[in-house]
Amino acid sequence: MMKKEKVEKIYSLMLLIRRTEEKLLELFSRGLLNGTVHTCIGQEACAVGVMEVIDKEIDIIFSNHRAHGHFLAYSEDVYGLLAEVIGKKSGLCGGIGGSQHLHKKNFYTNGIQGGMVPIALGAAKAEKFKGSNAIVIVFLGDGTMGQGVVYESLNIASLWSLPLLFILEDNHYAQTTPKKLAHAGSFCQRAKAFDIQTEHIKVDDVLKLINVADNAVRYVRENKKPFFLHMETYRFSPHSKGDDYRNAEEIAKFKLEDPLIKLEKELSKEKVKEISENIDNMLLSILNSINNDNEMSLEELLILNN
Amino acid sequence: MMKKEKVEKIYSLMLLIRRTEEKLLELFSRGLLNGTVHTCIGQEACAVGVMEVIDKEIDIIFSNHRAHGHFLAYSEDVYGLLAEVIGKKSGLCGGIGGSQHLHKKNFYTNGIQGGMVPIALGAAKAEKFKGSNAIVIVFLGDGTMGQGVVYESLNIASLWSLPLLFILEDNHYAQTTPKKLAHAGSFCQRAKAFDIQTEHIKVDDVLKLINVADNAVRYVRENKKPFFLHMETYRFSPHSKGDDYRNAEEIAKFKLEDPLIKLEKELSKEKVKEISENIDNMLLSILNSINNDNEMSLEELLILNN
Amino acid sequence: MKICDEINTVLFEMMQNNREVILIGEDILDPYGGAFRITKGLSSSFPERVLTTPISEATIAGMSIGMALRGLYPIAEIMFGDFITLCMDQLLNHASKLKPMYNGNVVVPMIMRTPMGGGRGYGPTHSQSLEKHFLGIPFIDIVAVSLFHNVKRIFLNAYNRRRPVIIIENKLLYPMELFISSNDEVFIENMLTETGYCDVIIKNYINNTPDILIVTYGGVSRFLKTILRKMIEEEIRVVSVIIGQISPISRKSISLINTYANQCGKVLILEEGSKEFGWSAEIQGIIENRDIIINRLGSVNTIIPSNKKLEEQVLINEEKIINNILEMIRI
Amino acid sequence: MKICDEINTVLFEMMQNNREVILIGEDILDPYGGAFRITKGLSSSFPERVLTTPISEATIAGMSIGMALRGLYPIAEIMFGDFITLCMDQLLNHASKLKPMYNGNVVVPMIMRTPMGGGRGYGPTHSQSLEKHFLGIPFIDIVAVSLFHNVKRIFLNAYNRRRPVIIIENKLLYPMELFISSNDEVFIENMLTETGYCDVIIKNYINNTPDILIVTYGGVSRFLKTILRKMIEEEIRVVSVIIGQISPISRKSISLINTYANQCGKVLILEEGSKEFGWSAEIQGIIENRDIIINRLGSVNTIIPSNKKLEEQVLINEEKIINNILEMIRI
Ligand SMILES: Cc1ncc(C[n+]2csc(CCOP(=O)(O)OP(=O)(O)O)c2C)c(N)n1
Ligand SMILES: Cc1ncc(C[n+]2csc(CCOP(=O)(O)OP(=O)(O)O)c2C)c(N)n1
Ligand SMILES: [Mg+2]
Ligand SMILES: [Mg+2]
Repeated sequence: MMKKEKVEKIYSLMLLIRRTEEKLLELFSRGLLNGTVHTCIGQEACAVGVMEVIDKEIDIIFSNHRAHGHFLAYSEDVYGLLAEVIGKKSGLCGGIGGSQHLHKKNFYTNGIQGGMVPIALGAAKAEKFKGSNAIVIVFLGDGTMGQGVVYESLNIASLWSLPLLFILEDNHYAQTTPKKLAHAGSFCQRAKAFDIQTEHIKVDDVLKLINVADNAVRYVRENKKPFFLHMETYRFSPHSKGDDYRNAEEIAKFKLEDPLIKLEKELSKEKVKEISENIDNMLLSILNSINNDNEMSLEELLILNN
Repeated sequence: MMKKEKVEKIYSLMLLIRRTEEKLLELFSRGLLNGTVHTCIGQEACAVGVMEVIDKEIDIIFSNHRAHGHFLAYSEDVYGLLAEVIGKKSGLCGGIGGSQHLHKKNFYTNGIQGGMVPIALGAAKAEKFKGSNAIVIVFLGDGTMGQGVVYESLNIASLWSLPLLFILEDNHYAQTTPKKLAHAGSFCQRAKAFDIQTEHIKVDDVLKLINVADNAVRYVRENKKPFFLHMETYRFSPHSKGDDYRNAEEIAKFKLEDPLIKLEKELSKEKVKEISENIDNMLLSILNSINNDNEMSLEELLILNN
Repeated sequence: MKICDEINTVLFEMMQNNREVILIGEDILDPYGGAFRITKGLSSSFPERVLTTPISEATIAGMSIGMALRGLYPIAEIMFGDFITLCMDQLLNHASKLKPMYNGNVVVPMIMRTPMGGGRGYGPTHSQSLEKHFLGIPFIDIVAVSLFHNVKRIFLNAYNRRRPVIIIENKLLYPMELFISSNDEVFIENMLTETGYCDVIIKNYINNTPDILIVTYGGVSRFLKTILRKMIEEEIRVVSVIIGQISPISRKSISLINTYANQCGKVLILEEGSKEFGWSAEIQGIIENRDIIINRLGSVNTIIPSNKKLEEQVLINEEKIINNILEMIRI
Repeated sequence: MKICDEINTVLFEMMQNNREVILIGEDILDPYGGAFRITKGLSSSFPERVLTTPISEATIAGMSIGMALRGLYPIAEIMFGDFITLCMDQLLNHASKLKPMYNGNVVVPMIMRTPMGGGRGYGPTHSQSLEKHFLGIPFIDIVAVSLFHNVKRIFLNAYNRRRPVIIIENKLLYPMELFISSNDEVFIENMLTETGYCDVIIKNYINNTPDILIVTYGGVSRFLKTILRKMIEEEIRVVSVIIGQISPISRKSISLINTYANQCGKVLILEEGSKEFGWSAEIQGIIENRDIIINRLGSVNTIIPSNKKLEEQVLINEEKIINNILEMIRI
């Protein structure tokens, strides 16, 4: 792919994620959504950068509560995601899972911080056992580095040489808790102490990130060994909905480094407009269509009990 | 205290621990003990070295399943310990706890690997909050470094600057599992990654160990900060009773470095004989006396439910 | 006052009156004050005594035990009751065990409080009522906040018990107003148990014998006001006993339940979680008179879906309860 | 064959017949073969497929789930049932949830097996029967090995179920010989449930109606042979139903229990753990006929002490069961 096409593609995906989540927040504020959503507005580069370099046919992703971006970058299944969050039978999981509990193909999320890490480890063991060439990617937030199972898993991933890529998506906050109130020492050192190779990157340029992620993915695939990639990023949106007590200046400062805007500069105004309109139109038509979809019935739900 | 007196004292304590545990194993093989015992034969220096330098009036100890040595070095209460393991009402815990569940004054153990670590952390927080000068010591084995709560606790101990001394009593095995089948990387690095100071020592000379432990204890007390002390040691006895599959040569090799024998060389034959006879006599008379002690009744036990 | 404010207020009072009370949990500092804002204001008033932690539930439990052991009185918040699974080892193998296994020589006075329950569309891992899996652990009190309980007394009594207490707060109760004095439709009475907690009796009649006894606890109490009123229209006399200490069941609660059960001949036991191996099974077991008709109702024993309508159908609700009452009366 | 060898043998066969079966647990390699030697020989036969782990129970559970999700069939050993507390989050919020919350699009076929129970003097944290705290989790089978169950069939059926199964093994059963064919005092019959597990019926009489029904599961079965024989001397006809799948209770088990309950009029429900909020409460609840006299018996709801005599007094035992039977018969 030529550089320009690639930039267009990456930009489109990032914008798709942003617009989709903005739409979700809008639906939310209009009272049309149930439950909660955690958006990744500002962090799209992390999702897109990683998914760009994996092998989507075989690789396996474990994500968390803040998964919309990961999911869209993995599958581009906007319909399935929106229908799921809105609660329709046509959603990825029939509306049962909702925003935090997503699955399609090799993509899995759950709402318990850290809980998916040992599961990803088991998946990596399974792939290695089967002799497949797949690798497993697990996303975790800075806050989630508080959970003990993460360290149990770092240890075993290294001990057993498993093809597991840990991606620490460090947005400086866990809910309302800034990193410095939750963590001592260094994240990379924590992985290194288990003899795992690490890399740290500040996510302001998605193209740079793609390179770094690519190296990480290759390392894991070729060496059948874990790798720990620490991405420093920032979310512009609140943790879920109204729960934002961060300093406005801080947010503004980070917005100046928005990787989406940075990338936009590489494209023509017209192209940007075109992409943006396409996305908006697509979202509108998808939402219209979802509107007419059915919801699952209790009878259908209870079939699962068998 | 003069060097010679000190050596005598240290030696006596170490021998007391060894003889007591040998006695327990003997009772066991004669079918006179119920349950299980984990002896620390070969590791006595760790217990004695640490207890020698703490402030027994105020400091707080959390130990584990292999606690007889720690306990005797802490309290010298042979009667209470033996009566407990034998199951008498006169035991430390009335015979309820048995070998793995001991308590006296500021000394606590439990049989769940790693479970006491966050509890020790809470105790350290309490002491700091109260403004006391006490420090908390928590013993853990190499195998126990597999438990996630240990890392949760390392993080918080460092983050909150708590007076907690982690003592990793690394005897190279967890039950039958050698370290290399259970751990990647380095133990000290794991603590350092949380910004905790560490030190590693091979335990062959108890006097050297005392110095190192003394520095660690002072550091924690003076700085109100955690410290991680990695002691490499070896147990000559099986994990609990008959479950020993280690290489006989390996055991023999380590026995050559037995810190107890090493220390013995600093004492006269007569002195050693005297100390040894005193201990044996004491153990005999204690066991005789315990023989006549009562066991707790169900009624007494159930009073605890109120 | 709203129940969330009641809890907030009693926490404030406990901290003010007892210097050893410490709050610990995730995101509990001001200005946020916890995911359900229960600790709002407290870290401003007592900055040294409100400890926000990393996301480390097992260690929150463990640290609380350690602080309790060494003379403090920790009150831990687990952000969602669904995460109490991560505390199980600390609660069951440590908090409950230290006192008895050390022959009574230590105490572990502490509270762990946590919001349970669904109805907010949070989906499978943020909507459960998991208390049933902790019932029957000896040496731990499990207590539930209800619409009719004096919240303050629950907390103060827990404090006086000098042992680990788990307080279950149904999250749907938080925005509701406590309802503790009778009006002209619902008559409320408190019964003190031997452990110092209260059971609450509410009736929709004054004299006369009741037709049916409802036994429940916690969040299910939110339905009772309406149900009792509707049953007046149906001329069904309902007495409801809302248990405070749900495990272990106190002797007083047992005799209270039996007394009314004997009067009514019909007992409906309700719980927020699924009834399979739940609280209601044990309650059924303590009813002595074999001539009594007993029914149990809880939420459907399945996943709690995110979809709003489906979630409503899975959870226990007013309609299901009323249908159950009417069916039982018609037998 | 001893029960420990039965389990060992079926594990061997499963591994031999199914390349995707993986064992995982602590200290399970040869020559040790696990703390109770259940996996002895297996790592020698299948070195790549027996995974000894660090002391990381939560991750043992989580890894098993991940392997199951990706096409393997893990059989995890938790060394002592007391440590299953550390797996609760993985079992309840992950293993049980993935299939239903993903709308049935994945399966999590796996076994977690663990020894429960006391009687060996191991003290408070190594002697418990904690299964009661896991009963009623939807989407997980909980099954118990007994003296009378075809152990092999339990494991093979678990395998066929393509879902998470927890197998409870009372450690006192390990050295005992399986007892699965009738002799001239005890008559044994198997009843298949709709989920493919078996309940076992044992009787101390041939014709005639029974006087009392005993319902139990797992380790308590070790007392039954002797008790049934002793009851012959007392001329008491006892039928005992030993449930295989203890949660969720199958429809067939329910009707089996009810059938015999109706014949006897008296039912004694026994469990190894304490009965408070235990298995027996739910069993009591499923008995429909209100004229039936029901008793429940378990271990005393307190700490399990190390002292041998005290431990015996706390745990359920033959004498307590017999006294209970005699009392019930005399009513
Ligand atoms: C075990 C567990 N504890 C607490 C929570 C509540 N919770 C949801 S998101 C969150 C913060 C997560 O922070 P981080 O890992 O940094 O991810 P981010 O939200 O920043 O993407 C918390 C505490 C949870 N879901 N699971
Ligand atoms: C949570 C938990 N898992 C497993 C065990 C069983 N167990 C008891 S001791 C032991 C080995 C501990 O090894 P280590 O920490 O190195 O201490 P050591 O026995 O060598 O002193 C194990 C696995 C336990 N007691 N608790
Ligand atoms: Mg974060
Ligand atoms: Mg060791």
